[in-house]
Amino acid sequence: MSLLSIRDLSLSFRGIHGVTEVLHGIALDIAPGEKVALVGESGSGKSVTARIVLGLLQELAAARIDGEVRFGGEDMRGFSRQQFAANRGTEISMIFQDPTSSLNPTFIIERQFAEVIRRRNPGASREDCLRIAGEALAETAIPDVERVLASYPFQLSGGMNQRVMIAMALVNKPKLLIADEPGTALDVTVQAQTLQLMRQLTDEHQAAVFFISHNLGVVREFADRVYVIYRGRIVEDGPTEAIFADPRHAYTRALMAAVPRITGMGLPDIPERSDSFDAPQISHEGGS
Amino acid sequence: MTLLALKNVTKTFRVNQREVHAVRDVSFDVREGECLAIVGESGSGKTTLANMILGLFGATSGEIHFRDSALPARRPTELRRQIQFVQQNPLSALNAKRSVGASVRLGLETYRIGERAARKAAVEAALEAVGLEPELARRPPGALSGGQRQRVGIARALAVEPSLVVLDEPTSALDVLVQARVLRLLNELRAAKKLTYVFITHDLAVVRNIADRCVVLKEGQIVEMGETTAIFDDPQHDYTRNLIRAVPVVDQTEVQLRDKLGRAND
Amino acid sequence: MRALRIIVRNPMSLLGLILVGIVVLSALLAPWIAPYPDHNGAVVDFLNNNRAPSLKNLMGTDLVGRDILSRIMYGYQISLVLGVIVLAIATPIGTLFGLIAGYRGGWVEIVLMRIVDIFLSIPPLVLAIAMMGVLEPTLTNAMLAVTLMWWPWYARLVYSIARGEREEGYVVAAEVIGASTWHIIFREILPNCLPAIITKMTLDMGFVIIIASSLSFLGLGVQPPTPDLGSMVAEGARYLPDSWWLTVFPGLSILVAVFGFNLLGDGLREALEVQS
Amino acid sequence: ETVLRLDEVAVGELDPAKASDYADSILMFNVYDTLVLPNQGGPGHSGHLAESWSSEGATFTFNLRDGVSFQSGNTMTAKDVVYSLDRAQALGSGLSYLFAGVSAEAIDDSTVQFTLGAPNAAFVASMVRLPIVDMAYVEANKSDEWGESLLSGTSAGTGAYSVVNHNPQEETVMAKWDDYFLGVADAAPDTVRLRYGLEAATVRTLIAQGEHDIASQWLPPEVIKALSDNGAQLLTETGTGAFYFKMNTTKAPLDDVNCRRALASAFDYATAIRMIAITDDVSAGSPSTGAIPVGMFGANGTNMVQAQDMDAAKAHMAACSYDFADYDIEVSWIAEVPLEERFALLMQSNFAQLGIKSHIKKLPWALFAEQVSSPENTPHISQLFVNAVTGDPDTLLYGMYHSSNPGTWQSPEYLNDAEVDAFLEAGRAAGSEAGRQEAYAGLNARLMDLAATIYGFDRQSVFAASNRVRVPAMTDPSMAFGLDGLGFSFRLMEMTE
Amino acid sequence: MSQLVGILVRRIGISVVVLIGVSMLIFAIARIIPGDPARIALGPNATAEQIAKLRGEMHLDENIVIQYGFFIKDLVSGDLGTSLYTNRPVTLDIAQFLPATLELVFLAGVIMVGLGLPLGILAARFRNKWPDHLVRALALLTVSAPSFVWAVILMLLCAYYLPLFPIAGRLSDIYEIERVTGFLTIDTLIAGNVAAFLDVWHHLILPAVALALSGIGQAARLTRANMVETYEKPYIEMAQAYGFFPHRIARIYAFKPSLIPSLTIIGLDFAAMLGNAFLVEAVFAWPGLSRYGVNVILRKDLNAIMGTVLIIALTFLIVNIIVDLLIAVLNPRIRHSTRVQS
Ligand SMILES: Nc1ncnc2c1ncn2[C@@H]1O[C@H](COP(=O)(O)OP(=O)(O)OP(=O)(O)O)[C@@H](O)[C@H]1O
Ligand SMILES: Nc1ncnc2c1ncn2[C@@H]1O[C@H](COP(=O)(O)OP(=O)(O)OP(=O)(O)O)[C@@H](O)[C@H]1O
Ligand SMILES: [Mg+2]
Ligand SMILES: [Mg+2]
Repeated sequence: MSLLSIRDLSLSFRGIHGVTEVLHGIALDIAPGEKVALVGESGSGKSVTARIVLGLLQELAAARIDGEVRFGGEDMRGFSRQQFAANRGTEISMIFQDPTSSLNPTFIIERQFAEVIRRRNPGASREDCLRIAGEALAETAIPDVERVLASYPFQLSGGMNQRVMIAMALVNKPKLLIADEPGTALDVTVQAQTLQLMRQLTDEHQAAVFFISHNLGVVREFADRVYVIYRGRIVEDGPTEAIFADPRHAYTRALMAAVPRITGMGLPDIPERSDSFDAPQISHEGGS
Repeated sequence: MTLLALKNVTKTFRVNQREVHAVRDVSFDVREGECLAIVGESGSGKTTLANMILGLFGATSGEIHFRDSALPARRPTELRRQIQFVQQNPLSALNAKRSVGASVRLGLETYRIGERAARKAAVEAALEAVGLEPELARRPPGALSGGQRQRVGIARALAVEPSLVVLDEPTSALDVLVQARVLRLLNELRAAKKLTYVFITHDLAVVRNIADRCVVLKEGQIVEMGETTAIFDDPQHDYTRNLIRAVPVVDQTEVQLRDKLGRAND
Repeated sequence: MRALRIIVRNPMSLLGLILVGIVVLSALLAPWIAPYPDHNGAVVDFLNNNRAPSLKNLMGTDLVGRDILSRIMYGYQISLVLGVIVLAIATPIGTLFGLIAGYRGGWVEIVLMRIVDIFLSIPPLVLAIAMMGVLEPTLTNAMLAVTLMWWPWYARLVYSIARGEREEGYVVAAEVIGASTWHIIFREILPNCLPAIITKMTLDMGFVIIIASSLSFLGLGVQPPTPDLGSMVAEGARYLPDSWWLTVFPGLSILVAVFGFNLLGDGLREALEVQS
Repeated sequence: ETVLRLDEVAVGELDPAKASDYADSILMFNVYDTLVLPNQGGPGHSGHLAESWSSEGATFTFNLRDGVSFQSGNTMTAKDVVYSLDRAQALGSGLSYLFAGVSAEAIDDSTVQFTLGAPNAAFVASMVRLPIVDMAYVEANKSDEWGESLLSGTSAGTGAYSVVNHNPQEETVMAKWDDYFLGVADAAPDTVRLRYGLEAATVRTLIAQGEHDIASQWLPPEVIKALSDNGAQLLTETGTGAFYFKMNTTKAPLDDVNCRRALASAFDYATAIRMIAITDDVSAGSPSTGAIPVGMFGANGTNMVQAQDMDAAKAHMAACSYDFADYDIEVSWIAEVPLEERFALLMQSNFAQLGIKSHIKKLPWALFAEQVSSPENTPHISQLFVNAVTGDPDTLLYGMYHSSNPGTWQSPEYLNDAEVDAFLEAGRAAGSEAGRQEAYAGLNARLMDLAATIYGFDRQSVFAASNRVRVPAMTDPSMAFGLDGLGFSFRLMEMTE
Repeated sequence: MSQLVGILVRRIGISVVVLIGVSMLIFAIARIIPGDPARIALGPNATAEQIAKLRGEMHLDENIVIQYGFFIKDLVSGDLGTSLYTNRPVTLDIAQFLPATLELVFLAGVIMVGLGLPLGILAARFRNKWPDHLVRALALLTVSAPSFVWAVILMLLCAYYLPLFPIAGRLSDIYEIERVTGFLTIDTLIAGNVAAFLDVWHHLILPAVALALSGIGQAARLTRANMVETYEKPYIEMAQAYGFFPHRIARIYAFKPSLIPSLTIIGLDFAAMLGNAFLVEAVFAWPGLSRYGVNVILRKDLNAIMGTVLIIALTFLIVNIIVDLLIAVLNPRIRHSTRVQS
C-alpha cells in the first residue's frame, strides 16, 4: 500500500490575465520506506505538487485543484485545515527550495527550530530544544552549531540555511519527507552527508522521501524510483536503474544527454522544446 | 590583462560578540575575458567575496582593484554598470511589488539602452534568451518557479551589458537542459561581448565545463587555485580531491573517470 | 480600469465605492437635492430650532432652526475638499522625507528625521494658534495648518518601513544595476510602503475632518454659517443626551464617509497588488 | 457633614488683589469680607466689617466692627484695611482700577479714612470689591513683597469659609469656619467644592446622578431646560448687566450714526429673548428697554421694550451716507461663549433681510482682547456681556463709554462724545440719588440716540441646581443682593440632606 | 545588544540638540501668538503704566535673543518662571498636572496596544472571514469619532444611563491621599489604602478608554494591513508547512515582521495624546497637563507655554527613541546592517 498516492491531479491558476494551466492530471505513488525522485523541467510543476500534498495551495484563492491525493490511505480532498495542520511538521515535512527566504528573518534559528521540535514534543524545554537542534544540525556537518543557532537567517550562508532546513525537516522523523531541491547550495561532500541522513530516515523509520531535484547524478545515487515530469505531465517513470540505463522518453533522453560531465566534454547543444517531448507517458516495470 | 584583483581581502563579521571570519586574506586576479570559478565548502565565504566585489559592504581589510584602480567605497554609476551580480537567493532579489518584466527593464532604463518603444521587446528578448516565456514578464516574482526566478536574475544582469558579472549559484535551480542552454548562452555572450565571469558554484561538473580557472575556498581561505584542467586532473589539496571524488554522476563510465581524477595524487 | 473591475468584484470594496459615491454626490449635488438648500447660509428659524427628527426635517434641526440633513450635505463639500487636499499635500511630502531618510541613512537620515522630530514635538494646537496670529482664518489657511501638522506622521511611518526595506535583496539588486536613488526610492521601496500609507491615508480622511474642527473651534477655518461636520459634532456634543440629533447625525455622516473611504482603500490596495 | 458642590467655567483666583470675574467673586465673598454689603431685596448698602460710615465731599470715614478676627486668629483692624487697599493698588490688576486715586489712612484701630481725588457717588458701592486681607499673616508668611504666591493658594480673610485646598485646574475646597464673626448656621454646608472647567455634558450627567449641586450659569439654555425638566430647581440672580452688540464707531459704514441706527432697528429683539428663555417663567434675560438695565438709576420703564422695526431700519438706511452694498459687516463672537454664535447668525439673517451683507468671525477671547486695542482691527460688531462690578451704574457705564477709556474689551465702540462724557461725570459726582437718576436718564437718552450699541437684553443669571440645597438669596427676590456672585454666600445657604 | 546601546547613545545626544531647536522655535512661536501677555495677565482694566511695568519685569521689551537668554539662564537653574494663569511657579504646575495626564495617557496607551494589536492580528489571521469583517467594522467605528465624542458617549452610556463609573476627577472626595509622586495609582498604594486604589482605577478607566478608542482602530487596521502582506511571504508558508499553530503564526511569526508601521503610529499616537487629551480631560474634569496646556496657550501665558511644550516635546523625543529602538529590535536586519551607506 502506498503512503502517498496521487491520481489525476490537475492545477491551474486564475490570474487577471486569464488562466494558467500548470498540472495536467499527474499520477504518482510513494510507498513507505521508498525514496522517489521527481525530476524535470524547471517550472514544470514539481514544487506546486509538493505544496498541494501539504495542503498549502488549497488555501490560495487563485488556485484550482482537481484530482485525488491520498496520504496513508486517507483522501486529503476532504481534509479540513486542522487535519492538514495535524500532519504537517510531524507526519509530513518539507525542505523548501529557497531556504533563505523560507526562514523568518526576524527570529534567530534557535527559536524557529524549537517551534518545529515542539510540534512533536510539545513540552520540550528550551534546553531540550537546544540540544536536539544542536544534534540535528551537527549531523548536517555544520561546523559552528552554536553560532548558527544564535544567528538570524541573513547572517548565514545559503548553504547553511539549507542545512538548517534539512535538519528541521528531519528532526521530527516524519513519515513523508518532501525534499525540494535540498542540495543546491551544498558542496558535494556535505550533500552526500545530507543524503545519507535521508537514507537513514527511510531505513530506520520506514519513512518515504519525495525527492525533487535537477541533479540527475544525485537522483541516480539516491532514489529508488524516478518520475520525470515535463510541462505538467509525467512523461516517464520507473525504477532508477531502469530509467538511467534505458531512458525511453525523448525528454528523459534529452535530460540525460544534457548533464554536464565531470570529465569535461563541453556543453551539449540540445533543444529544450521538441514535439517528441509531448509523447505519452512511458512506465517501466518493476519497482513498487 | 587583469580586470579585477583582490589583494589580501579579509572580512570579519561580529555576531553576538563573537567574530566570524568569513574571508581571510584572500588574493587572486581575474583576467579580462575569462571565467573564473569559485568553489568550496558552503559557508566558506564565496557570497561574502561577491558582496565585496560588488561593493555591497566593505572589506575589513585588503583592497579590491578594478582595471588597475582601487574600487571606491561609493561607486559611480558607470562603475556599477560594469560589474553585475546574479544573487544566490533569487526570490528576495526580486521586488515582490513589481512585475518580473519591470525588474529586467530597470537596467535598460537606467542606461537608456535601446529605444523607449523597443524596450518591451528587449525585455522579452532578454527573458527568451534565458529560456523564459515572454508572458512571464507580467507576473509578480511570487508566481514563478525557483528556476524561473533564477533565470530572471541572469537576464537582468546581462541586460545592462556589463564587463564583469559575478554569478552566485546561477544555475542551481535549473534543470540540466535549461542549465546547458543558459551556460551556453553565458559562454557565447562572453565571447561576443568580451565579458568576464566570476562564477560561484558547487557544481564541479559545471565548473569543469565552463571555467578557465578555478579558486577553491575552505573556511574563508584559498586552498588551491589554478587552471581548471590542471586542478581537476591533478588536485593538490586533499579537500579538492575529496570534492571531486564525491561528485555524483549519471553513468557508470563516468564513475571510473571521476575516481581517476580524484585519485591523481594519492 | 482593471483596478476598478477588481474593486467592483469584491462586495466590501464595492460597498466602499457606493458609500464614497453617495458622499461625493451629495456634496456635489447639495444645492439641488438638499431639502433646504438655503440652510447653508444666513438663515435662522428660531421657531423651529432644536427639533427632533421628523418628516419635515429628517435629521432634526439645529439650535438656530436649520435642517441638519441639508447642512450635512453641504458639510461634505468642505470636509472632502479639506481631507483630500490636506492628504494630497501631506502624504507626498511626508513620504518623500521618510523614503529619503530611511533609504539614505547616515547624516541625511539624522538631519531629516530630526526636522521631523521638531515638527512632531510641537503640539498641533500651538502651531495652529501661532498660525492664527499671522494668518487670516480662512479655509485655505486651515488646510495649511493641518498639513503642517500632518506630514511628519507620514515621514515617520514611511521612514520606519523604508529603513528595513533598504536591507532587502531587491534593493541591493537595484543598486548593483546602478539604478538612481530616485528610482530605488520611488519604484522599488515605495511600492512596499504603500499598504501602510494607503491604510493610514484612508483612516486619516476622518481624522483630518475632525482635527479641522478643533481648529475651527479656535477660530481658524470655515466660519459660520458655513457648515463643518467636525464642528457640528463637537458643538452638538454639549447638548447630549437631550438633543442627541445635533451630534449623532453629523457623527454618523463622518462615519459613513470614513467607512467608505477605508473600504475603498482596502480594495484599492488589493487592486494595486494584483496589478503589479 | 454636608458637602456642597458647584462649578465655574474659569479658574478661581484666590488673591483678592487680582480677583475679577464671577468665579473669583464667589471665592472673595466667602473667604474674605468687605466693609459693606449691598442690602438684600432693595437698594443701598449696609455695614459688614464696618459698623457705620460717613462722608464729607471726597472723604469717607468707616468705623470698623469690634472683635472680628481673621481665620488666623489675628484681630482685624484699620491697618488691615489700609494694607488691603495699598496692596490692590500696588499689584494693579483685578478690580483695582475702582480705587484709582483713592488713599486710605488708619485713624485708629477701628477707624479708617479714605480720601478720593474727586467726589464719587459710587464709592461706598465700590467697597464691596475691597476684600480685607490679614496683614500680619501675610507679612509673617510671605515670600515676595506683597505675598502674591502666598495668597494665590491660601486664604487670609475673615470669611465664613476657609480654603482647605486650592488646585487651579480642579477645584477649590472650602470648609466652614465656625468662629465667623456673624456665626454660621448649622444648615450651611460644612464643605464646599468649587470645581472648575466642567463641560456642559459632564455637569448635566453629574447633576442627574446626584453628584453635583449647582451648575454654572454658562450652561447652554437647552441644557438648563433639560435639567429643569428632570426636576432640578432653577436659581436666578438678577444681575446688574446686559448683553451688548457693540459697534465700532470708527469704522465705515458704522461711523455714520444712521447706519448704526439701521442695524439697531433691524435686530430682532423678540427672537433674541426667545432664544434665552429657559422655562415659561425663567429666562436668562429680560427685554432691554434702553442703554441702562432695568433697576438701575436712569433706566427706562419696562413699557419701553425695544423691538425690531424694519421700516425704521429702511428709513435709517436711506439716511445713511454710505451704501451698505459696498461693505461686508464683520460680526464677531467670542469662541468661548457658544451662545453668541446664535446671536451672530440672528443678526446676519436680520441684516440680510435688508440686503446688508455680513460675515461671522469667531474669535477666542485672547485674540479679541488683543484686537480691540486698535480701532482698525476691531470688528464692526462685537458681542459682550458686561455687568456693573459693584452694582453701581457708574462701574457699568463709565468704562464702556467715557472717552478716556477707548479700546478696552468693554469699549470696542470707541465712543467719543462730549455729551456722554458729561453725563457720566455728572452721574459720578452727583451728591443725591435724584441727581444721579437725572444724569443717567440723560445718558440713556443720548446713548440711544447715538446707537453705538445694540442693547440685546438685560441679563439674568440662571443656575440649575439639585434639590439638596436651598439658596434663598437666589430664589426669594426679597433676599436677593443685586450684585453678581453674592448669591453664592454659602453661609446663607441651607443643605437639606 | 551592543548595537542597541550604540543607537541609544547617539539618539540621546542628538535629541538634546533637537530639544534646544524646539525650545527656540517655541520661544519664537509663543511670541507670535496674538495678544500682549502682560495685558492679558493684568486683566482688562489695567493701566498702560502697569502694563509697561510688567512688560519690563518679563523682559518683553528686550530683543528676542536676549529674552531667550534669560529663559535659558532660568531654565538651567530649574526655574521656568511663574504662570500667569495659575500664579504659581510653572514647575509646580507641571509637577502637579503631568502625573495626572501621564497616568491617563499611559493607561490609554496600554489599552491601545492591548486591544488594537490583537484585533489586528485576529483580522489578518481570518482575513475575509467574519472575524475580519467584524474587526474592520469596529476599527472603523472607533476611528470615525474623535476621542472627546467618545468621551461624551461613554460618559452618557456608562455614567448617565448606567451609573457604573464616576465621571469627574481622579479620586472620590471621601479619600484623603497624600500626594507623594502625583501618580494616584502609586500614592494610594504608598498610603496603603486599597479602597482608594480601586477608586483611582475606577476613575481612570472611562477617560482612558475614550482616549484610546481611535488609536485602537488605527492600530488594528495598520496591523491587519501589514500582516496580510506578511502572510504572502515564503517564511509564513514554511511555518504553515510545519504545522505551527495558526494562532502562533499569527501572533508571533507573521506579527513580528509586520509590527513596525503599527508601532510607529502607536508611538506617535501615544505622544500626541499628551497634547491632545485636553478635550477628554475637559469632559472628565481631569486635572491634567493637556488641559493646562490649552488654557495657558489661550491665555498666552508665556512661561507656562514654554514649560508645557518642552515637556510634551521631551515626551515625543523619548517615545520616538523608544520606537526606533523597538523597530531595531523587531527588525534585526536594521540592527545588524552590514550595508555601506548608499
Ligand atoms: N551579514 C552577516 N553577518 C554575520 N555573518 C555573516 C553574514 N553574512 C555571512 N556571514 C557568515 O560568513 C560566512 C561566509 O558566508 P558566505 O555567505 O560568504 O558563504 P558562502 O561561501 O557563500 O556559502 P554558501 O555556499 O553556503 O552560500 C558564513 O559563516 C556566514 O555565516
Ligand atoms: N501563484 C502562482 N500563480 C501563477 N502561476 C504560478 C504560481 N505559482 C507557480 N506558478 C507557475 O506554475 C508552474 C510550476 O511552478 P513550480 O514552482 O511547481 O515549478 P518547479 O517545477 O518547481 O520549477 P523549478 O524547478 O524551477 O523550481 C510555473 O510555470 C510557475 O510559473
Ligand atoms: Mg520548484
Ligand atoms: Mg553563498
